[in-house]
Amino acid sequence: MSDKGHPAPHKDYTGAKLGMWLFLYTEVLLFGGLFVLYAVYLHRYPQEFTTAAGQLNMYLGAANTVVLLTGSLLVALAVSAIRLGNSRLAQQLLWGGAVSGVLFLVNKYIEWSTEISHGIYPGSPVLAQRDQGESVFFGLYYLTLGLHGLHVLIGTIILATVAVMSAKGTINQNEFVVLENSGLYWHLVDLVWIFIFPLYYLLL
Amino acid sequence: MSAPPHAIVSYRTFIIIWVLLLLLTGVTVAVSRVHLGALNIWAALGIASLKSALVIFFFMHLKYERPIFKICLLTALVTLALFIGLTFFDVLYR
Amino acid sequence: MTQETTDPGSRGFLADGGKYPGLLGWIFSTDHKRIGLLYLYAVLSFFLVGVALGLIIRLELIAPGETIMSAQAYNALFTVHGVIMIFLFIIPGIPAIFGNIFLPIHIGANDVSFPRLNLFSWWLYMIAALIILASLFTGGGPPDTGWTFYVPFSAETTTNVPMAVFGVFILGFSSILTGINFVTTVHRLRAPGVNWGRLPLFIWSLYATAWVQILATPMLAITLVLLLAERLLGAGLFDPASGGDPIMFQHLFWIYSHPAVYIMILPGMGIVTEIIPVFARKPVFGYWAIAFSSIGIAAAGSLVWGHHMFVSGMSDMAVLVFSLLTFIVAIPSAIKVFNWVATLYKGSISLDPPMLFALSFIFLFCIGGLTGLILGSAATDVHVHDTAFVVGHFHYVMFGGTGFAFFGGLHYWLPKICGRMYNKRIATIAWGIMFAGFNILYFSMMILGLRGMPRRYYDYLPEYTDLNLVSTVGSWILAAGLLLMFVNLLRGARSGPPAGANPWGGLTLEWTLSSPPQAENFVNIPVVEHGPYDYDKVSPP
Amino acid sequence: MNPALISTTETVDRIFFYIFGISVVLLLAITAVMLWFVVKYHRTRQPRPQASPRSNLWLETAWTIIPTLIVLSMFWYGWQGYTTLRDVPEGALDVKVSGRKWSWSFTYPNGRISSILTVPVGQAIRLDITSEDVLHSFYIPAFRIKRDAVPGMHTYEWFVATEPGSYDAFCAEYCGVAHASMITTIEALPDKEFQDWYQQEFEHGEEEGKGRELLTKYGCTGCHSLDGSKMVGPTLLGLFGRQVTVTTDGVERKLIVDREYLIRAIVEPQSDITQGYAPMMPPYASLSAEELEEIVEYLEALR
Ligand code: HEA
Ligand code: HEA
Ligand code: HEC
Ligand code: CUA
Ligand SMILES: [Cu+2]
Repeated sequence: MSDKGHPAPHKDYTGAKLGMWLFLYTEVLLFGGLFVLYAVYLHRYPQEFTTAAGQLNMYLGAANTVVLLTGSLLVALAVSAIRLGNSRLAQQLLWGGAVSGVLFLVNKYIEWSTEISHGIYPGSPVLAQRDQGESVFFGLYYLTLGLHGLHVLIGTIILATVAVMSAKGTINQNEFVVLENSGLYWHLVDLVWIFIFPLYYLLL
Repeated sequence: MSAPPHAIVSYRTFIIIWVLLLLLTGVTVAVSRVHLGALNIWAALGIASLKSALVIFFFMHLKYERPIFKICLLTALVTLALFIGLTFFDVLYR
Repeated sequence: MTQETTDPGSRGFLADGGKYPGLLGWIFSTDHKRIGLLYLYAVLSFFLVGVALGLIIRLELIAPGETIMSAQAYNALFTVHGVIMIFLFIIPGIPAIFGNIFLPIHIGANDVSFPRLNLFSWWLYMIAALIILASLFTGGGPPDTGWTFYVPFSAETTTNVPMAVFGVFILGFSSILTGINFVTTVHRLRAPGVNWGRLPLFIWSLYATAWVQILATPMLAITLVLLLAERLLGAGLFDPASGGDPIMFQHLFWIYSHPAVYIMILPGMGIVTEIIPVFARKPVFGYWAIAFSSIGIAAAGSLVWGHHMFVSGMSDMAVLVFSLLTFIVAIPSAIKVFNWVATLYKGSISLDPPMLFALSFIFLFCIGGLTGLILGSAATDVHVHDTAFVVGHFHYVMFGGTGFAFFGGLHYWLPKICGRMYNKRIATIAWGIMFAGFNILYFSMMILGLRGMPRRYYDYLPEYTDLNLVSTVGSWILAAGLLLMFVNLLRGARSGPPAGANPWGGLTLEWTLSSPPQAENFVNIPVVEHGPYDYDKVSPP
Repeated sequence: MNPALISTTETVDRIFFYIFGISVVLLLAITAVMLWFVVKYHRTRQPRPQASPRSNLWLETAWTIIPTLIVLSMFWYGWQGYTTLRDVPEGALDVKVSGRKWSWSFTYPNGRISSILTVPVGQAIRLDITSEDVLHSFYIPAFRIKRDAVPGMHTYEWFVATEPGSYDAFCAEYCGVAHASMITTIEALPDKEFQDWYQQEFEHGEEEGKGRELLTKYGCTGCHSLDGSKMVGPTLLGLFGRQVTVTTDGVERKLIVDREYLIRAIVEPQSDITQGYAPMMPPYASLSAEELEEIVEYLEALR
């Protein structure tokens, strides 16, 4: 032990992962709150919700689903790659994952700017004219997707950081729990989207 | 004191899962275009749950983790389900 | 098994700042004991602020009419009092202070699983606390919504609600990180021999609490985000004019905030469960019943939030369900009470100050809990909801319960933390004064509530004058006792006689260490061979 | 008068007695046992503990099951009482209650509007409650009833006054500065007197005109006094022709109150904020032209 007595932080691989999973549960419940509201308001305004959902661009939503699923795949592959000792491949896969995040955000940007240009945003005068249920739908839509977008942004940054760490060798065949945990975070972002997509884009 | 990490998952498994996920995405879109009334939303949720199960068990390696991880996940999901469920005692009967 | 590697007069971890010198060695220390002490200082400071505000509230209520302040000032006062007491004192209180210091020691570990995360959560706590304090002096003035932040009022009042809400939001993360740390630590870092059946019951209660922190706190976070969206973006999700439902805000708020009351009480119950066997010299009665009732309270307690909303306009079906569930939660609490009392049976009881606090905890918590039953019953709650009766109820459980447990913990563990003993006689006197003052203060409020005096009233009808006066006098008595207690503890910590490694004759692992413990708790991770309460098998070190 | 009517007070009080009764017994029993143990097994008398079992399945099962039965009985009894509070008896008089910052107004079936709730003794009253702005809660301690007033929603409660007299009614849900003064009175009159009051209606209103009534209806008197005393808002007495200092778009200016100013102050109060007061008056843009005219006329005459 060091002279000043504090023990070096122990390397507890399972512990680190358990901690990450616990953190993911908090994320699940964070979005959970929004899904509670969604469920309640969908029950109250079924008609208005479908009308409103019909105005979203399903193709962009579907494209983003594919982008995120692919990103998830790349990151999952990266974990296996680093453990097989193929750090170069792992780095490439991680950058690929980060690119998928960027693509997603670009897509989102296009989507939102069209919607906002149509005057659809929380508290907008256009929405005030519409049925109450639609305004609630779009309120939830912007909050949920905004929060999710924020997570994508953070996830992208994390993936890039982890890619750099792998390049430097801080993350390697024996020390990969940081990569694995970052991957877990990225998959969570994907998971949330798996629910958002049908609930917001595919209501009929 | 590092515990032995779980087995390495093969690239092939991941790619198969990914293909399944894409297929299921196609299925949700297709199903949502068929009018089933209230069933639509449940179908969408069912497929989404299936997809997330694939992501959780394979991409996130839950399949290979110790039971405690699975118990914890179950706890979190049941909690969320109860939160929504109990809220509906108000919403449904108001 | 004693590990007194340092000589008795040594200041242990108190003198060992690790990498950094002086103050930096504290605020950048990842030593769980130092972080616990950082929390102690911070939490106690805010507690004193909150307590002072409580005293001013009572002063305003001493007589009807505007006594010492305007209505607006009063509204800000009880809001800030509530926010500080709930979010800055009682929720972080026991877990972040005693949990941080003793959880690793109790399970024979040298630190928590994520020491740096632990430090980070203290920093978050401080930043959030500063934001909350800043909200008092900036923007449109101190928030005036009550700690419950109900919409639509909180969405339209011009006071500085957003900043306070943002502060509370950050506090939520601090609390979540502590929870994650504790669950992981309990699962991963138990020393050899510390199986689940040898876990001190304090740790069981912290473990249950940590789960509630992890699973319920995000709900608070999202609720506050929604409130900010309501105010800053005009999202309209709770605004009836644009299709929202204000009652949904109450659901989301209480989904967190009711479980939060068990975040407050469970660690307090844990401390009491530690103290009683030590001073009765007896194994705790019904170990598993107490352990599982902690889990039971945490689980069932997450499902009763609707009892705050019986008159809110929620459906009658929901009233039925939530009332039933509320009564179910009372059962594990009752089990604990009976087990504590049974532990005393045939013991050898000494009434040292920690024990006095623990025993009075039982009495006060019973009053608080039993009045909770009045509140949980739908018909009676309609009458006393949002009256001084509720104020009485929650001060009994929070101050009489958690507060007294916290003070008991201070008296129990301060000799371990500082290595010095306070004056026990003065501590006993202070306890007596506080106990008397407390009951005068809050029992009067309960009667006022039964007679119909609503809460959050700065002015009241003349018929409520007498008991309000009594109550205010009670607050002065309580204040005197509290002052005496703190002065005594402070003097003891500074200049009391050395306490020795095991002043109370306890069997849990902290008593095997020197007082104060050294920076690295255990030179060799101990191998534990007996349970934490095996007074019938081994004698204390 | 319907003798079969069980009052809400009686119903709820019985449940109070039941729960309190059991609670007091339990509290005393627990405390007594605890004290007895402390005395009997105090270390001076009992230097070392005696052997005793660490758990006892029978005992522990008993003190799990018995409390369960007790609380279930409390729950059931409480729920029964609650259903009484929710089931409005036949033939109740329906009064609409509207809460706004910070006053109550009551609208009777015949259109009469009042700021005091006058009711006949012995007849059930059903209150149909809503709010114009934030949450309030209509609470009558004497009848043990309370229900939140929620904007955009109608809630209800009922009660019956068995004795003539006046009872207090409070606002129990925090609603801002004057929450504590959102108090009104229930006047319970014998049936005949009530009928007199109920019919006399418009005679009384004649000399003051409709303006006075509108001030009650729209809750102006919740914030403004008519007698010169200061409340949350400035008094309306002698307002017309007074010189006031107001802030308009951040600029302070002085002016003499005239018709035009009055109308603006009511319809868009945010535009000029009177010195010394907070900008909390809600805009009354939905007033009809006649109503506005009535109010302004009334204010002009109020000196
Ligand atoms: C430490 C915090 C704490 C704790 C532990 C509790 C514990 C309980 N509380 Fe309390 N409560 C609060 C803090 C707490 N509460 C706060 C802060 C508020 C107000 C919030 C606000 O509006 O600002 C509140 C409000 C509140 C309400 C809403 C009142 C209203 O606004 O209308 C209700 C209603 O059911 C309630 C019920 C209960 C119950 C049934 C318990 C139970 O857990 C109690 C269980 C304990 C016992 C039952 C006693 C011990 C057992 C025995 C003596 C054995 C014998 C017992 C039996 C046979 C049953 N509480
Ligand atoms: C843990 C929680 C906690 C604690 C400990 C307290 C402590 C006190 N509270 Fe608290 N209170 C709340 C939590 C708490 N409160 C909450 C959540 C609310 C609801 C807010 C809302 O409605 O939104 C509330 C509301 C509330 C009200 C109701 C306001 C209203 O509805 O109108 C009142 C009224 O009397 C009150 C009074 C007091 C008093 C007199 C104390 C006292 O205990 C204080 C007594 C002690 C002292 C005064 C000690 C003074 C000593 C010193 C200053 C010592 C100096 C020391 C050294 C130098 C070392 N509180
Ligand atoms: C929520 C409380 C509230 C209610 C209800 C309310 N007012 Fe006001 N009113 C105020 C306050 C506060 C002010 C002073 C600040 C301002 O000018 O906005 C004010 C100002 C005024 C003024 C200007 C007085 C001056 O000195 O310049 C008039 C006129 C007025 N109110 C009339 C009314 C009328 C008529 C109604 C009912 C239709 C009404 N108010 C309802 C709070 C209220
Ligand atoms: Cu209206 Cu309080
Ligand atoms: Cu509660």
